[in-house]
Amino acid sequence: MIHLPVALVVIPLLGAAVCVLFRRSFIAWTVALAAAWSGFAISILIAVYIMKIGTLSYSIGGWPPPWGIAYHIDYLNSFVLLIVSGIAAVVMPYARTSVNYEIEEDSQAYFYCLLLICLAGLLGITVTGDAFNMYVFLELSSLSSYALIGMGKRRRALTAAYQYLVMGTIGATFLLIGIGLLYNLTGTLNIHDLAHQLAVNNIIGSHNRTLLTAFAFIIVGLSLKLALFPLHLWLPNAYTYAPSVATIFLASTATKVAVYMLLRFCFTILSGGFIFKLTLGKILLIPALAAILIASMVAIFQYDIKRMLAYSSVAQIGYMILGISLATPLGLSAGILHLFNHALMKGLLFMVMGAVNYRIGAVYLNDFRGLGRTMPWTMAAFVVGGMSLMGIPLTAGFISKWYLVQAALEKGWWPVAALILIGSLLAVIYIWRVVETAYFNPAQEMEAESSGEAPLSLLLPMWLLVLANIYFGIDSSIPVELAGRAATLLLGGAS
Amino acid sequence: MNWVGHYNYWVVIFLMMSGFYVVISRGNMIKKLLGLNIFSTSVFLLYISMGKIHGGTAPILTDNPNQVYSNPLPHVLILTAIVVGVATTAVGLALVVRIQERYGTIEEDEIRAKDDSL
Amino acid sequence: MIIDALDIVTAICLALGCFLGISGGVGIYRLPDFYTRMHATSVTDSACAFLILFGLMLQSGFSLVTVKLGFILLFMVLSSPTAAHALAKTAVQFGIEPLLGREDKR
Amino acid sequence: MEVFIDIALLTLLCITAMAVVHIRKLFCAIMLLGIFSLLSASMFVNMDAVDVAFTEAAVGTGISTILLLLGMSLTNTREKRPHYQPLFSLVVVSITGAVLVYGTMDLPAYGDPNASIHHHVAQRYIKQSPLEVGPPNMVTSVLASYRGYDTLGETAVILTAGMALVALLGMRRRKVLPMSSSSGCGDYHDMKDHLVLRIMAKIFIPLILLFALYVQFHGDYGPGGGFQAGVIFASGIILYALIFGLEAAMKVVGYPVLRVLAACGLLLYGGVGVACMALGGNFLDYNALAHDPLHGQHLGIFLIELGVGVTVFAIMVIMFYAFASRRGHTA
Repeated sequence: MIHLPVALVVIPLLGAAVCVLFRRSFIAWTVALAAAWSGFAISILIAVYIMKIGTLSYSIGGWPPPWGIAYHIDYLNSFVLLIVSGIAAVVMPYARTSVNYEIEEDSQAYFYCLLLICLAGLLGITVTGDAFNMYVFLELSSLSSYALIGMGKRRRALTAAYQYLVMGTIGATFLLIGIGLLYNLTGTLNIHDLAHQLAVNNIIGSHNRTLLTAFAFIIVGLSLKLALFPLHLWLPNAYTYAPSVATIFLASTATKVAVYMLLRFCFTILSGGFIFKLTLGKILLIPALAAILIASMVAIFQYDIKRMLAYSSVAQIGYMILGISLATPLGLSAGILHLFNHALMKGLLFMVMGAVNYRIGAVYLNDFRGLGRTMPWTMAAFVVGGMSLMGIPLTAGFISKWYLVQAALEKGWWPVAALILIGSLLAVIYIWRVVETAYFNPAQEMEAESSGEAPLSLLLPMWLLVLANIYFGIDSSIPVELAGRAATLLLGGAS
Repeated sequence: MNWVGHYNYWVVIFLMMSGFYVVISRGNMIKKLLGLNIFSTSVFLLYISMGKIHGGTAPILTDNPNQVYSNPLPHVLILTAIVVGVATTAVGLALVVRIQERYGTIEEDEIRAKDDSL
Repeated sequence: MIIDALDIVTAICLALGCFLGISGGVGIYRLPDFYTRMHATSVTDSACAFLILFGLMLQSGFSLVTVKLGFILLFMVLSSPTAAHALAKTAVQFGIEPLLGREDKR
Repeated sequence: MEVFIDIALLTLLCITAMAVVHIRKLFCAIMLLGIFSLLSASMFVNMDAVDVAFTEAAVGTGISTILLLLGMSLTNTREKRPHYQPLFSLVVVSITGAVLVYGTMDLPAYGDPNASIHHHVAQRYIKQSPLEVGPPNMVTSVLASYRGYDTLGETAVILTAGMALVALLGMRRRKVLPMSSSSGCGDYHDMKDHLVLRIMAKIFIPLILLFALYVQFHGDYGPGGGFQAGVIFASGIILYALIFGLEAAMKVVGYPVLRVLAACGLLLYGGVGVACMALGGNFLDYNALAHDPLHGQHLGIFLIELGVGVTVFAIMVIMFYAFASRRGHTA
């Protein structure tokens, strides 16, 4: 029981090494599946434990926290852990069929290896309580995702991966500068010790210029990683041209973990978001709103549906940052909740894209004609996912939008609430285009063998997410509870 | 405020920014990687500058008990960061080589033109 | 007395080494073509490294450092002419012609 | 004196950086980048970071330059357009730089012994590590023991890079291309004809490998360790490949062997961690490995450094093979 948090990271990491060792596609997939499921089981155990006890610490190497690297898990981490490992557990069964179709036999083992390393990196960022360790695992996950994206079939996958590599590395280097400045101020790297030292030495209160700069760099660096509006340029291409499995996994986890890092740095280190409440919240509000409006509008005009969903992701990230920038318990919990719900719905929608791509070979709007009849289950899943994205009641997306609007109204910012609703309206438009094409346009004259329902191995994980979307739309007590507790914890200061 | 005491940081910042400039102003993909390298190497210099103590020596135990050692922690962090840097360079370069094979060029505007013409 | 003599010899070695190094640099900048530049650097470079390392060895006395410097010296003496040779040979294979007696191209 | 060297090196660094910005011949720019790395390595020595200097010299000047040159030889040798959006970039860069300079205003002066960075965590590493962990080289103790988990991440990063390269570039054993033996265009296959080079390589390669082993096992007492040793060992193999041809090198150390070695290195590292857990300690708690904590630490550090060395060696050679065997390949 004590060693569980470490197993979370070490199992996928060593699993990746085993994939390299055997280099057989099937063995690699089995290893990946086992690692992902055991990871999910462990995160559930940790979440149950956290709900009971509150926090969980683990010092690696037996060195106590400020000297060695320690894990520190509280409500927020365990919530994000559930998201990441849960999505991984759903994606892995799906991966076999999709990867067989999209990746050459020779490289499949490497694909699973990189996927596992990416998973290990994301989980590693989430559990660790050490700022520099976060950087190392961030690079681990980013490096593997560059390669995953570059493995896409079309040649634009390569340029997308390269663009992501350059922007991602700039972001990570900015983060490194920020962490370095923080370390210089305090002499420590442990996140909770950083918060403590900043408070004890009265650095937070004294308007320290180095501290401000450090946070400016950390926030810009992380905004690059989480694709906040003006810095999102890498995201649409990367998600569009990556192999389906990579898109599903990255879209529903990678940006979430970056948002998590932002929360950690801004709220835990600056005990209770001290600076955040004063100025930064307002600074982040503008790009968040711009993301919601502009990215949603751009999404309407996309003909590649994967690209449309990628732009919608940029908009959804805007919602999360909006919730965070309100910096009230309600707003923050809405933002955190949206992490979870967005992972559910975007995972689902991109899975639909993977299935359509498997049958049709492309995901342009025209390819959807008549799919309502030939692929009824897949398109039904798309409808549910779309409804969740719009925020229609009885789906998961509704819950977080509801809280978000409430939080905005609570602060008296009714224009913001109105903008949230307009964003949802735009989502209705772009989802409707696809639904209309699929159900009301006559099917193309297509050869018989390419049409037909997606195989069961793709449908089952997809419908698991459909059920999750509906279940968490009706009974949202568990995520709301966790997100609420995480928000109070963040605003109440460290420990 | 001791202005002279910071010259080291400032020169390092200048180096960082020249690398950063190459990354964002050049269209050649290999040149961008060179810029990234300069950028990250300069950040390493910043870290190591922070760990330096005047009159200190390298943090390897000597016989003199009163010896002042420079801070070993930045060194460890940068060792890790150097490895990350070379790994990123290698992956970026692999992508560039593949781009050259598929597009026949590694200039970003030419690639954009080829993508748009399709 | 001996120490003084050692210091003087060291100083001479270092100064000479530095001079050779700088002259090599000037040579690579001022000389007209590939082969003359090679000539300027390769010869002075070996001698420069040798003199400087020898001077340092005199200063370090009889210790582990001297042995290490000796290894470096050995390495330099072997590798630097080899590199120069490889460069020159490749240049010839590549078809680079020396500028013979043409004063107009400087 | 230190300040004098400092200023001289910084000036040279600035000149080199500006030259890299301006030069459009990629070959020159890459060589200048190598010089930049070497200068910054000297700078690291001047700032007492000998381990970092060692690594920067081996990686920045050695491996990076080789990889960049190989990559360049597969693409273009000249940058086409000098400027892209110079004004916009200049504005962004100036703002970023200005913010950073603003941030340094409240930093303690360079080399100030009273800065808080030296007084919290670092003190324990300096005072206690020889007693708690053992190695006189504190960087090794911190790297392998206090922050051993970071180093695990670092090893995984290297493995990732290697696998990414294999996934992107493919790894096949090709027959010698007819063009490579005939054309004299500086192709490294040709170096077999250089008698002097061949003899010198035969003298040097064993020495390089020996030196790598020295660095690997001497890392506790001086600068060095698994990472540097791996890079040096790999450079020995790369030298062999450069002189005697890729085919010959692949016969000596083939790709399947390297792949297994790379995986085993990481598995060894993780295995040590798991063994520590099995023996009752925390993950990577080497104290549990033997009855005497110091012995345990010694054994643990030895093993994980070995794991790092093996993985780094294998991946560095794989990287070289991946680029070198891509020559003449068309999509």
